[in-house]
Amino acid sequence: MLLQGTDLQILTQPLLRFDMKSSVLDWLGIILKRDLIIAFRRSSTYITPLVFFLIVITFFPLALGPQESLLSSLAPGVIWIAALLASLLAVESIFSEDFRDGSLDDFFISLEPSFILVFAKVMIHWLITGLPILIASSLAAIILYLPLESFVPMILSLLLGTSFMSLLGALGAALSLGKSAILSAIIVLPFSIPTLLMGTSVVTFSLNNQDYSGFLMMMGAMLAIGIPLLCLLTVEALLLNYD
Amino acid sequence: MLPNLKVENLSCVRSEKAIFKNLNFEVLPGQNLEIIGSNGSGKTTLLRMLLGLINKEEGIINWLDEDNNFNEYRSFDCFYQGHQMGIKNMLTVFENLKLTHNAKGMSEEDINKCLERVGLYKINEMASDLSVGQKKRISIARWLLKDFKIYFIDEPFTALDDSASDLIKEIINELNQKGSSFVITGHRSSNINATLIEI
Amino acid sequence: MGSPPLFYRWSSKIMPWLGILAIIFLSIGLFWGLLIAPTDYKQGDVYRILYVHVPSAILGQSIFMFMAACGLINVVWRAKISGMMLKSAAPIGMSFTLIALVTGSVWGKPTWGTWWVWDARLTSTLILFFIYAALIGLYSSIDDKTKADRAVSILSIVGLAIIPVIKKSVDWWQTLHQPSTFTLTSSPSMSPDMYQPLLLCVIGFYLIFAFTLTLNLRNEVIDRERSKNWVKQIFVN
Amino acid sequence: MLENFNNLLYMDGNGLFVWFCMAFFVLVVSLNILYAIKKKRQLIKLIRSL
Repeated sequence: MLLQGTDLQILTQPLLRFDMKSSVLDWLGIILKRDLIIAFRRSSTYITPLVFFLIVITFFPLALGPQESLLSSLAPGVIWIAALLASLLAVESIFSEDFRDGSLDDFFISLEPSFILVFAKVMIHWLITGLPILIASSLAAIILYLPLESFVPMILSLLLGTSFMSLLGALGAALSLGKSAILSAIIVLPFSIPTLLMGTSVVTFSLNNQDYSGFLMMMGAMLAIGIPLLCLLTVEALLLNYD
Repeated sequence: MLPNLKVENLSCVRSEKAIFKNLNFEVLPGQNLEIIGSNGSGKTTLLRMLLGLINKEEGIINWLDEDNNFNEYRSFDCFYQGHQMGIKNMLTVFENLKLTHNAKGMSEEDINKCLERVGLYKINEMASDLSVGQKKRISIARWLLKDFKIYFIDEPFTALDDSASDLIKEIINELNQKGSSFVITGHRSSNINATLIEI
Repeated sequence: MGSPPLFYRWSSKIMPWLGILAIIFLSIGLFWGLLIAPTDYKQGDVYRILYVHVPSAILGQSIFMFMAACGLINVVWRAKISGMMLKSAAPIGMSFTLIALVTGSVWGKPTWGTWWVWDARLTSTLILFFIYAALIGLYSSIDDKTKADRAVSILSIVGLAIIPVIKKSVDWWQTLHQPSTFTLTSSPSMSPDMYQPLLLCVIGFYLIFAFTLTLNLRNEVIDRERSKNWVKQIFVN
Repeated sequence: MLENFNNLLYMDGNGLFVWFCMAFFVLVVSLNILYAIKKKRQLIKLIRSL
């Protein structure tokens, strides 16, 4: 058979076990609970991306002058660039702590499909960085005089955008585990350009009240394709660090 | 009695240096296996290769599956504990055991029983301010959470005081009675009844 | 072709032919394009930059597709040779993308008076350049060669999946911001005697790529197999 | 056909740009090839000294 000689993680695990038994979802729940408890005990994990986001937002009025017309025309781009960079900031912490204290090995040793467990780590990263940024973005929109009726499209586009960034960031973190954090940024940024373009056009379209649903659907499609593809590749990238 | 794991002429070459050459061994239920070697002699690589974390170039690794024939893919869960014991410093002792997938569906006092067995009962502080010995005891308590056919433990006896190593030997014998076997690595034999393999 | 010594002997046979063919095609194509082809009625002679810009842009993308294909083979079947191909094709792809960028911006100066033009094709070539930089950056940051190959292959697969999305979103982005669509190389009514030299140039570019790739690949093979005795036999006696 | 030589160079005012692109292309390609040849020489020296 064509894939005879391969030993890809997804292919080597006996597929007959791939019936979504409760054990995988329970494990997913346990990982989410454990990491959320750890995250809330060390509150800096979800504060730093938030503060970084707000600082970058306040830089623009300081640098470009506080005129309302200028700021409200720049607002979509500024909010999106700040959200993108802030969610990239915390990418380093997705796998490094688990890899250091050895609990990452269980993902690959168990018979459960490990890319679902990697997806759990991505969800944790989104909950810790993506969600606070989403909440802070309404504050940022107020600061940058973004008209009120384009708040909802901004929140929707950021919801899809930050989750795609967490996925992409997880792959970047897996590839540059143990190396400098800037490497994972350099790897991930070129691939996040479509998300940035579509996210900003959602908000600009809603500014001059055109129909922006096309871009949202496109971002949703990218997320739908991204989750299986990127999680599988992240598993292979993580397995690289064990040699 | 069929072995759970059968390895035939497994060898591993890293940067032109043969780390180990055609190893052959079997792990029978209830029997232990000890892999002795100096530092950097590939003990951890061997364990990870058995468990599929590392891609094996040559050699055959066969696992016994439900209907008693040998299959390349492992069909039962195993326990692996590397050098870092997988202890989360920001969790308390109890949480370190409760929030693991092995402890699924276990009640409070089951977990406390495991902790008591390892001498950590009623210690409920954060794992970060425990001594290394106590952290080792938490990782030993994890062995008792669920019964596995094979436990792969990487150097359990290093940096351990006598009381803890006796405890480990006790637990190993206890679990051997129940039919599970241990594959342990170390620098020198720790005289538990196990077949020895030199690397 | 899989085993390195076989590849090395086979490639040393075809290298000279590849080089000669590349030079022939390139010189004919460029000579024809630059000197013989008629001057364009709108842009005058400056359109001749097209004979360097368009082939290098085409090459930049097709080399990336080639690298992604090698990456896929390397990830799925762990073929060493495809990892080496990936590594040796990366710098060539990056330099062709660089040529496309420089010639594109130089072309913009006389025709639109600005050095850089945010045209859809030029922008996606710029993004492609950054992706090449990411691949080469990742490769150089990992010491073990086979692991670096595998990491770069994984990234090239992501690149393969994202490139069409980038091209589509950049096109939308351009129509969104500059409705007056003046695409740089809209290959105006290319009369046949303008088009034929372009075809020759593209073939010449592919041959130059094949030549340089084999050159790099042979270095890579020797580098990875330097302790094997077939390498010693060739070079030491 | 460009009749005389200076017209070839001049190309109604834009000759510089066209020839610069040509030169840049030749430069980059030859840099690649020269780098590969230099690397090969280094490797051979290394193998011989091994």
